[in-house]
Amino acid sequence: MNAITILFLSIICLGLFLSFLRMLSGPTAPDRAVAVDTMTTIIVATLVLVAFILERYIYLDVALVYSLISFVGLVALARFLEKGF
Amino acid sequence: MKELLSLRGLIALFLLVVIGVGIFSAVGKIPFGQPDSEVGSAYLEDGRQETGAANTVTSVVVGYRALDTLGEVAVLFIAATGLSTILATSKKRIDRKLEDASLVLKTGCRVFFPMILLFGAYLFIHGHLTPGGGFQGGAVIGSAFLLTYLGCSGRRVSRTASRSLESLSGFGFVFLGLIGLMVGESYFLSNFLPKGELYSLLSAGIFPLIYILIGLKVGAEFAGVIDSMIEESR
Amino acid sequence: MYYLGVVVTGVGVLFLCLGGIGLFRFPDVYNRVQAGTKCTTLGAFATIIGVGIMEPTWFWKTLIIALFILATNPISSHSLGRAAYKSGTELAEGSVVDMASEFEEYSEE
Amino acid sequence: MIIIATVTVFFMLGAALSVFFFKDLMNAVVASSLVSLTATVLFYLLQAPDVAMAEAAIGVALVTGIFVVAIRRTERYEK
Amino acid sequence: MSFLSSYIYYIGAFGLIIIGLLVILLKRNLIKVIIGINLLDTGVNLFLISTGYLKGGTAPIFSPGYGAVPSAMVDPVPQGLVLTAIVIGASVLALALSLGIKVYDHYGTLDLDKVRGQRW
Repeated sequence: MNAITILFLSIICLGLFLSFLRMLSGPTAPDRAVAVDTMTTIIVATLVLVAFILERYIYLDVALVYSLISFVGLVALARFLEKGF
Repeated sequence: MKELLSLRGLIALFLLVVIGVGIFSAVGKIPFGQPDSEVGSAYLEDGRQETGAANTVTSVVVGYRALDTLGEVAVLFIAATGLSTILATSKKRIDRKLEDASLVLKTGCRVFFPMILLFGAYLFIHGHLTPGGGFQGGAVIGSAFLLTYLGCSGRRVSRTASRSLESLSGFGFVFLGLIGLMVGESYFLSNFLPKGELYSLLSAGIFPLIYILIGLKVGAEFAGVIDSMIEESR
Repeated sequence: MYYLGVVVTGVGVLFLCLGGIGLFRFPDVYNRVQAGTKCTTLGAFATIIGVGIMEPTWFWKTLIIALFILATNPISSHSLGRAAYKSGTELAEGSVVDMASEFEEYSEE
Repeated sequence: MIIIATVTVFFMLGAALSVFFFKDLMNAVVASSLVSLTATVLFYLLQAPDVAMAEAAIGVALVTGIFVVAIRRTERYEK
Repeated sequence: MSFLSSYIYYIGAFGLIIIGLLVILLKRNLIKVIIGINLLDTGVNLFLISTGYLKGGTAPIFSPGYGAVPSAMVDPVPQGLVLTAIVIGASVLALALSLGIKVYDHYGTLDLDKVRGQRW
């Protein structure tokens, strides 16, 4: 937890904040879904970075689950919007 | 915003303030960051020698409180059975034109379905060494079946297969407990297999077996729930 | 080795922030899909690999996470863009061409 | 660590409040998915990787899918 | 800053519980009420986990390369409790949604004012 990691986390928080504003103010439903997709990807990177700061190797499993599973919910939303299933 | 200003809204806000003050004065004085639980520290101190599992959460869930877990698995079973019973009486059927999935989604579904299944199996086999376990692995397997329903339209989960897998796993759980009652230290779900070495895969006695059974059961439950909700309500 | 990892991670974090800015600034859904998924995919890839370079014993697991991100992110972004087009979201004011309407699959209405 | 916890709690409460104001139920489902996402990060920062994994697998994928199926069966807009 | 670092998780948990109760009490749409139940569930889980946190502690998992002593680990009992509560919550949510689908079939609406005797 030195100065460089604090800088990295601050930059990531800025990106998260802008996508959160898009989630609140997006005019249509696909806008908000894209914003949540972006936040998911940013959060996976954040989880890996936090695991590096805390120095535990086993915490990487959570990021592994997240990167493999998180697209299923968004695909469900997309298939509903195109009147799919 | 309109709901807040009616009479009902004002009564609800008043109730909410009462509930909030009650909750806060009841539990808000618990100090943050200093847990004062002798049970937890006792589990942490003695858990490795008594159970042989490296993950203490696993030894709490399937070791010290295994009877509790059996009750929760029973709640899961009742919820899934009730859902399929409620939805099976549906008569109204809406026929509508369905869009086909795109090529990218179809290919992705075919590629990722076995990988997600394999990863769920990894989670519940290694539940006593790394974070993860039966409940998480079962949920991962359930979302793999959700992906199948989204991408490859036309494929279904066989109803009898999911039911029989679920029943067999629940039966296996109780059967392991009964064996422990007969062979081991004569209480239900006692750990009768050898403990093994601490960080190796074959350790912790019956914990990996119970977690494999729980994983199969939860996965079959969620697959059945998704099948009922999508197919019966179409 | 440590400083190489710091540099790679810094590049990745910068791309993540740029993805957020693009998502906030662009005018319609289709542009936002570009900013929100291409940019952050590169950013997350570089960040995770950078952590793996900083801590060499973690490298293989971080490589697997990065490959999963690289493989699953296009599926969700493609589905969302297709769903936005099929559900009739309009293009932005200054758009010049709508090539998807020339294909049979998208222009049936 | 406290920076990212504060920002995440802010996101979580903002998304939960926006559930109250959305008229389109799809937007409410997207916001509740975001609540699950941020709750995962909070569980992770509270040193509970088991619980974070369960919340990630269930809250983001399964619950969103089940809500979407129920909305498709009933109606999409409130009122 | 010290107040924030001590109580930020409690603020999040209580805020989520209050917002969930607000949605349950005030909204008329059945599916939105169920979303409120989901929010309340998450808030309660977050509160239970944060009572077991030890400042500066690590996860209650022993691993070969990491020398952690048991006195520097967080409490494992709330984690085991919440782990099953999340899965139970998801399946009960699916049961509630199936009841909502049957209500829609029978009355033709999701508005709880129009369903007799369901709303105050």
